[in-house]
Amino acid sequence: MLDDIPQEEYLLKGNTACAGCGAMLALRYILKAAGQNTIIVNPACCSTVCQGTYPKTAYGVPVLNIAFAAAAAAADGIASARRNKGKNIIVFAGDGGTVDIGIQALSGAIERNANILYICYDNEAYSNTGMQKSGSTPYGAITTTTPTGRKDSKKDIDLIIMAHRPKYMASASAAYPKDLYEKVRKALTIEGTKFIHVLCPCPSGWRYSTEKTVELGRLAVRCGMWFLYEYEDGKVKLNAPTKAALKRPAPLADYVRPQGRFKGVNLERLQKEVDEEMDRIRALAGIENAKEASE
Amino acid sequence: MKKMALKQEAKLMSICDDMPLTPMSKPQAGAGGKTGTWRTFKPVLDKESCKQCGNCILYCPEACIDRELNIDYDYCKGCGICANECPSKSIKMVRE
Amino acid sequence: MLEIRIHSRGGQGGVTASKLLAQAAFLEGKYSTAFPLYGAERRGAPVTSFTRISDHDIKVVSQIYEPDIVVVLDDGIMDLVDVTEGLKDGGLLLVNTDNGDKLKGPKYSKFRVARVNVTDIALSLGLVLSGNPILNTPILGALARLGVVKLESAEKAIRDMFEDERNVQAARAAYEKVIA
Amino acid sequence: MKKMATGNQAAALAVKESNVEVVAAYPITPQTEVVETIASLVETGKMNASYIRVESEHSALAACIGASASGARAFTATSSHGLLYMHEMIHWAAGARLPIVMANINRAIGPAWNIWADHSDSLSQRDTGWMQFYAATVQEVYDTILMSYRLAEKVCLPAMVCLDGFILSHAIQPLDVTPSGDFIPPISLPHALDTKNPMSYGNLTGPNDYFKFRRMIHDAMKRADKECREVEREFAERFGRKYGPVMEYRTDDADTIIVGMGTMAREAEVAVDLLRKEGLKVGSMRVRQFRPFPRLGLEGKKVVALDRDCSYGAGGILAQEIRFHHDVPVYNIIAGIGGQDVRYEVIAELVRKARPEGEFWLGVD
Repeated sequence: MLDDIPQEEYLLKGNTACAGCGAMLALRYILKAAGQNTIIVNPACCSTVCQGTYPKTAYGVPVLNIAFAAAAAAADGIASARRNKGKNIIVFAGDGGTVDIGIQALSGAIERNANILYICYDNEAYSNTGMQKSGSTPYGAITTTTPTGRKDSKKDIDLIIMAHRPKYMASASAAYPKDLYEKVRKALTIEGTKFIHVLCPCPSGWRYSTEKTVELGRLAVRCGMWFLYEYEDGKVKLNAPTKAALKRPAPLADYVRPQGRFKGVNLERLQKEVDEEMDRIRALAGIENAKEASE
Repeated sequence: MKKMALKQEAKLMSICDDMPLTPMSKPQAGAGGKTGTWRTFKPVLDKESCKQCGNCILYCPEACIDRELNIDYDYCKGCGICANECPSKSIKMVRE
Repeated sequence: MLEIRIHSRGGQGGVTASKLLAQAAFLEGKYSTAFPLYGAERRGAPVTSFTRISDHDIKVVSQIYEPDIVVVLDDGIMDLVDVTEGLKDGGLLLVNTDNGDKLKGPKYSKFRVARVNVTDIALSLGLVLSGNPILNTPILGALARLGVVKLESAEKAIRDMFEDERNVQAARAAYEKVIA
Repeated sequence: MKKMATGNQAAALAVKESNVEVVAAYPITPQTEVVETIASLVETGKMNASYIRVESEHSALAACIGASASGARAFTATSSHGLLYMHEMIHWAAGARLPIVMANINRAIGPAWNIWADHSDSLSQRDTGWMQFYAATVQEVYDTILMSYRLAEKVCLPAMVCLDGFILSHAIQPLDVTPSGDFIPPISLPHALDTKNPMSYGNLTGPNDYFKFRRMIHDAMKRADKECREVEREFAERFGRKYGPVMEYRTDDADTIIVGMGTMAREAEVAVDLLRKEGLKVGSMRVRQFRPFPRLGLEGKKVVALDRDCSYGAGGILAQEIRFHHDVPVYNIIAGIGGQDVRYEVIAELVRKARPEGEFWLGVD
């Protein structure tokens, strides 16, 4: 089953990420898809630390580390230089650097159709600084700055990105590495701005046992907390796991229960949010609302 | 104390000469040290019952399992994803 | 050093007039500089701009308080601002107006007064930009007639900046029509 | 070729002449004409560069950092609040040792809104590891940008070329648009991003190594002081225009020296002439190179320092630098802030009345 994915590893063993890190699992396949002819732009995030300390790095491709809010613009600067034509310029940024502090630079870069692939690895909090709430933290989740659980709802960065009409956009998950690999491969054949939003479960931040990273990533998709889809030519195309989940979602409790961050969450309200989100993605994909269809 | 400071300074001058202009780090395995030492439990594969599905190779965030299903214990952090994703339960997490 | 101060309203081209004048002097081999006194004003508000012309390098960058020449592109400004403030005795006052009476009286007697209606010249040639008649190119013709620069360098300066030949015609017309 | 040009146009033309590969900039008064001119040069095919219309100054410098880190020659221009908004990236560019050149059109900082000349913006960036030059003529803007690329790429430090808002940015003066020929060699960074030799730039670095990298910036800045003389010497040989870290005027037998920066310091030369006529032995020094700060040779002189800025609670920044580097008393005149018009007659009068030491705010004291 691994034959179509190259054996080369550009994420080297012995990086300093936490055990069971979803972001490193995602990065492993992103780098496999991108290959050697790649420059990574890395704003402040977990991935800053995961590289290891000077004079060593665990990343096997060139990395430009840059200030928190600056990744998209710095990547555009690289992509705009004549000498870098034909190279894959990839931003690897966390949700804080994308949804919050980096959103302005990202918005500008997409508007200019900068020839970059922007990947947001989303672990739904500022995990690098010890789990503070970000714009991507879901309702009910406990973080160090929402110690009794988040009271309001997360920001839908995908809709914001979509409003910019990028050349290509996709939602992916560390728990679906082959799907992620294919999406990165596809994105890198397209000229202009590409955006891939990858859910990366975080055992330290979400407070679950490390072996469950992939399992929870899958459950997020199955219960409708996360969708897998692509946006191209103005159209949303749902991928098979999400299509199935929209028909028959798994119980939300299966996803929520193993995670310490959801301790004491109002499951009903969270379910309501998930239902609303499912209706919204159905509408975007042009699928009839399940409830209306059955009535 | 002063002597030590002077020594440090001398060291600084000599080291600066072989340093790059700005922190430039070379890729190498083990950039974060032997991360295998982080483990409490280690994965042990039973090759008899293994169905060779490749899930453990696919899902290992550390790329610590090769195509011949050898586990690199120098760098395996013992997260247990491989055991959790093994459909035939051929990987057991064993206390170090 | 010859110091010229130009009063205009935003949009009338006073700033460009001061630059054209500096350009014409530069073409005659002189040292020159021009700069505007910018406020945060928009179109219609009074604007002041300056030109310095010298046979030597000009180090002074501060505003002109005692000009040798004052140019007024809009005679309405004379009701709001004392345009002759600091103008040297015997200095030249050139006003874009038809109304000779406006320049009579003891206030102006110690100056060399001249007038020309460059608004009419611009309108008759159809030199209008965004609804405003263009005054900067014809006024340069008037200044040439009054000996500040040569007509040929004024024409060259205009051609360096504008493609429309009517600008040169306007300068020539003002050169003919100035009343000193 | 000689023509009339504004300070802003001179900056843009120098960028074209320096074969810059990437320009990223955001408009701000009074810098706008720089980026408008460059945009026009690029779009009419007169300049072969990528022009990135960024959404903020932070991104402007970030884009320049990306381009420069990959080995390309980069330029940006800004002013006032734009420069302050870049602040984080200003440090980053220097720490990454990237030879980016920036034109800063000196302008005051709010509140209140004020669009006129003031040195507070760039002087608030003095400790970032950027070389700083202050020009006083349109020609000097052009020449300093050419020299800055040459110098910046030699010592791997970024350079800021500062010019007074409106007074210089919007004034037209004669400009000799000298073709630079091979004065600026093709850029070749020893530390450019390279997919064939992958490296991680600026990753986590422990205190011991971090310390050394900082020291190396300091050493490079000191080396820049020497290299700059060499660049100026070659520039003078090729193009006939001589510059130094300090432009001295009638200082030989002077007992009193007026020290300043930018256009006000050049106007002070006219004040020197005026005072000389009165028999006073006055000279002036215009500091062109503020970082690295040069030695001025002021020992034994009476010093009148003109500051178009103030470090609140400490006084004029130029005056402080002079006091730090020289064992001389300084009479500090704070003038020109927020675009205050400072005439040479006024400067002369202030020098006549100057005490050996102290501070005086023009228009206030």
